[in-house]
Amino acid sequence: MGLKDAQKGPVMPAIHLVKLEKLFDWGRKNSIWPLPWALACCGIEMMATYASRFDLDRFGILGGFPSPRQCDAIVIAGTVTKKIVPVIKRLYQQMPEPKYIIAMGNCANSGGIFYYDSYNVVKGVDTVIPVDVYIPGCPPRPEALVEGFLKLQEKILGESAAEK
Amino acid sequence: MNERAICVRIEDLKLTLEHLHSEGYNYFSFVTAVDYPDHFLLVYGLVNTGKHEITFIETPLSKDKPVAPSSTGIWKGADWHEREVYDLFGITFEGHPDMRRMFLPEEFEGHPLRKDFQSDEVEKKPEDFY
Amino acid sequence: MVEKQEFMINMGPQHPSTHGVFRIVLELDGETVIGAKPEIGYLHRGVEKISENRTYEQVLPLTDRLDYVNAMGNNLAYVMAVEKLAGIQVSERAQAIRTILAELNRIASHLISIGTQGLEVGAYTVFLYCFREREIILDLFERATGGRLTYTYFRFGGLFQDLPEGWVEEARDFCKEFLPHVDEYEDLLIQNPIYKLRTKGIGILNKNIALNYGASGPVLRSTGVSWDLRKDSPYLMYDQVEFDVVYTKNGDVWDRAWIRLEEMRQSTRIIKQLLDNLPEGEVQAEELCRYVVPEERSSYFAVESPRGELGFFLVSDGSLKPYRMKIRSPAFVNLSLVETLVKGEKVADVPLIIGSLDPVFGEVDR
Amino acid sequence: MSLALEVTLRAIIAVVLGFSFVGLALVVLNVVERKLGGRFQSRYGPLHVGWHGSLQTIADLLKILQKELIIPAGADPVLFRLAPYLSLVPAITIFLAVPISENIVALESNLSLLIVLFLPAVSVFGILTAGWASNSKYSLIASLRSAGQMFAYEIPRTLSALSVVMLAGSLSLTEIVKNQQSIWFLVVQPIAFLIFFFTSLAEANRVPFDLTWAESELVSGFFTEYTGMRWAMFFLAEYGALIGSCFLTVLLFMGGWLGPFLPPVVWLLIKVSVLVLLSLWFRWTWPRFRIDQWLNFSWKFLVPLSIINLLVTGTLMIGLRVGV
Repeated sequence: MGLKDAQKGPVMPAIHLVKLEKLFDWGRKNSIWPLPWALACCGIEMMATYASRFDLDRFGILGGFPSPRQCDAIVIAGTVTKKIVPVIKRLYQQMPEPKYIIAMGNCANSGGIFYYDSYNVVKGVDTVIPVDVYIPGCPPRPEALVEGFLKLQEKILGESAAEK
Repeated sequence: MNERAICVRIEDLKLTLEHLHSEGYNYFSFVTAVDYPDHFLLVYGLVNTGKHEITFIETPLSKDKPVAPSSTGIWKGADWHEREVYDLFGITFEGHPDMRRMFLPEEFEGHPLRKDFQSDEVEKKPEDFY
Repeated sequence: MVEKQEFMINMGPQHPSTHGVFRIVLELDGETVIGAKPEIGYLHRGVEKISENRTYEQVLPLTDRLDYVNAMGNNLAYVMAVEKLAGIQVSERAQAIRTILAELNRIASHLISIGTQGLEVGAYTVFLYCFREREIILDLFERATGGRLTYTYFRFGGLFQDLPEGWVEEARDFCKEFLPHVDEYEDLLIQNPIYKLRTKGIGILNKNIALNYGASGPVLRSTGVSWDLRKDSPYLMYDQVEFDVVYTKNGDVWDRAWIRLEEMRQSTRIIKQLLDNLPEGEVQAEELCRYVVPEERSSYFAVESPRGELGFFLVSDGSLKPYRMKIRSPAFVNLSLVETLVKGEKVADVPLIIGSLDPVFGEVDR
Repeated sequence: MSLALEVTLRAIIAVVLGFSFVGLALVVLNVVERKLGGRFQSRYGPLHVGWHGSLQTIADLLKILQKELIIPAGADPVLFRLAPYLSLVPAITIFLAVPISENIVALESNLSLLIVLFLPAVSVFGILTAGWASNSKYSLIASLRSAGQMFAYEIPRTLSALSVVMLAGSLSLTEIVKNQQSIWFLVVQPIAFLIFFFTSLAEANRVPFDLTWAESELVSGFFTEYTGMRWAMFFLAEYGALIGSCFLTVLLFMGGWLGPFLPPVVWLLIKVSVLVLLSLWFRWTWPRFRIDQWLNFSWKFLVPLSIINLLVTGTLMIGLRVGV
């Protein structure tokens, strides 16, 4: 609230505030720590993306913090079933703001290959929690996950912390 | 590996299993069920590792009273398999120490692998998909 | 007077080392586990039900997503089960290529298993080294099949297409370069004194219990039982190549890790032999047909996946679709041992024991 | 200027300097650790934030500053807030007594070794408090582990430091360093050095003794429930403890600031960096101990060994004196 209102005030301080805000946005953009949580097949590709060849650490994306309290994002990598929905909701609530969700793979986007005829698969994780970036593919290649993270960085730069 | 299949009545199931176990069928491979229009068919897969032999035991089960004797007393491995069959088919195993659902939450209604399983949340695949 | 009280702790479904979505409620006395209650089903997608509404060929992509670490092996088990059910012949070249790919995938799967074992004791580097070599295998797969993780490469009666040009040489290079890396993992992790201290004598499984539970794969072989379907019920080209069944006597976590390590060497040996005598000819025995309509019967076929006996029990009613498909999953059976194994161990050993059973939850929950 | 005022001023300056030093060291060390770790693991590590990822930690800190501070339901709010300070303050305060060169030290005392040895032990109370206040079972187990292992490393650590004190005949760090003019105590006391360095790793909760935040079983150990800056303070405290321990090891065993040509402070920093890098190397190579194995190892091996070392040192000293 404070930052947003201040922007409407006199011109000079607003510029400084915007600059400071840009700096903070830059910080958030370059330090996304996702929760390392492999649900299904996409989880293996996610692990491969952290590993040597693709190395998400290059972008400051660090997957070494297993507690949701220290994380900024969840990569929902895999099929979401009805039994896991309460857990996802709870993890989302445990994460401190600002937080982001990446839906990785067709299952997390829509149910994918298990859309028809399955009695236990949720048709997209966005029916449960808000999703920021969708990555299609079954499973997506590591390059696609990197692209997803870059898209998330763009999104973070485009919004301000006060609005989030 | 040699294969053979034996069909037994439900009354003789327990005796047959015990007999096979004493014959050297030390390895429990699986137990599952098939939902036919008029009956269930329980299928056991048992392996004799010494003789390299696998035996399938098929037992028809009436739909009115889907109850079978548990084989957890003979092979410990039957525990989870029987819970799975109970979860997906609704066949109860008598003498099982912990007859709960295996995969689905307890509040789930119905047994999904039965052919007559209906649920509003299941979206049927369109026929022109083939 | 101090009152003693047991202490329940809940591990999972979101926990760094449960290998996916697995929950185990531990009852603790201090740091010693006195009781455990595993709970699975967080990834239950109902594959067996879905497959009843798909044609035989359409089920194939679903099997990839069961054991996603070993998708090739799952394809293989399913394809061979259908071939057995419908009596389809497979050309010799296709069989050899299938064997090579299945063994390559066994290596890839064991690499993940050993890497995560390192992760569980805090050795992050081994994990990354294992993934580094796995990428080379995935490149080989990608050249041949077009997919990195899910392949759907096998078809009833053969393969989707022949291997691309130069693939055999690349695979040979891989075999040559890979063996020194196996020694590297052995030095860095398996023979590390701290790792030995952590894993020797932990999670001891005895032979009779293992058989009684129906455990298979490295879990069974670690107890001194030499049971490997590749030797004991040969399929594909396994009766024409030389390899040893690796087994040990102690049945602890270290033994299981060592068996996986040694099996990677054996798999490389198999691949080398097959690459040297790859039969010529077509990869599809007959004209590839889109629909398979087996007779009204049932059949069971099992292969030795990296986790153990992976079987498909298929019932046909003479229509386009399987009437019933049961997946005999090795990870499901091996995981049922966890309750027995963790009792009496320390809480720090629980992730190690779960990891040594090498569960993949796509396959456990199906 | 009265003595009290001078001491207070010195202390304030030292704490501020110490804090900035640890903060700066954290920024550098974290990037170095990640870059180096990347190289060990045949990958790049941070690359795109700043020049070759050099601004990575600054971005991380800016982000952590913005994170929401959550106090979980069921946690003890007062203790939960207090714990990070309890952990951080002692880890920084030790720099009060650490001499940087012969004349530069904030708090000259002839007992400075005692301060530096035992102040970090207070950090354990921070960990204990955090584990208790979080109302999480993982945190509780971690803090109990921390309490259990504290004595396991403090006793051999102190005993091995004592053998140096016997040789130097003083508890003042400045005096100890001066005594190493002719030969480093590392050469005279190799066993004591090894024990001291490894138990220092345990005190800083570094691999292979990172039992209090063993992520494979305890999620994140005692800071599982902490978010944002509170969590960062634990992080800072751990880096502070690591750097502090390395400083102390250098002063006790590696001749402190002594060295030819270069200014003393540079020598000290070089030696400390070597030890810090060594600990990073361990981190990327070794697996972790189990708590009971580590306790057994400590009580059954390290403690007797350090006692024997002490006895042998004493006997030899007496023998030499009598002989001379």
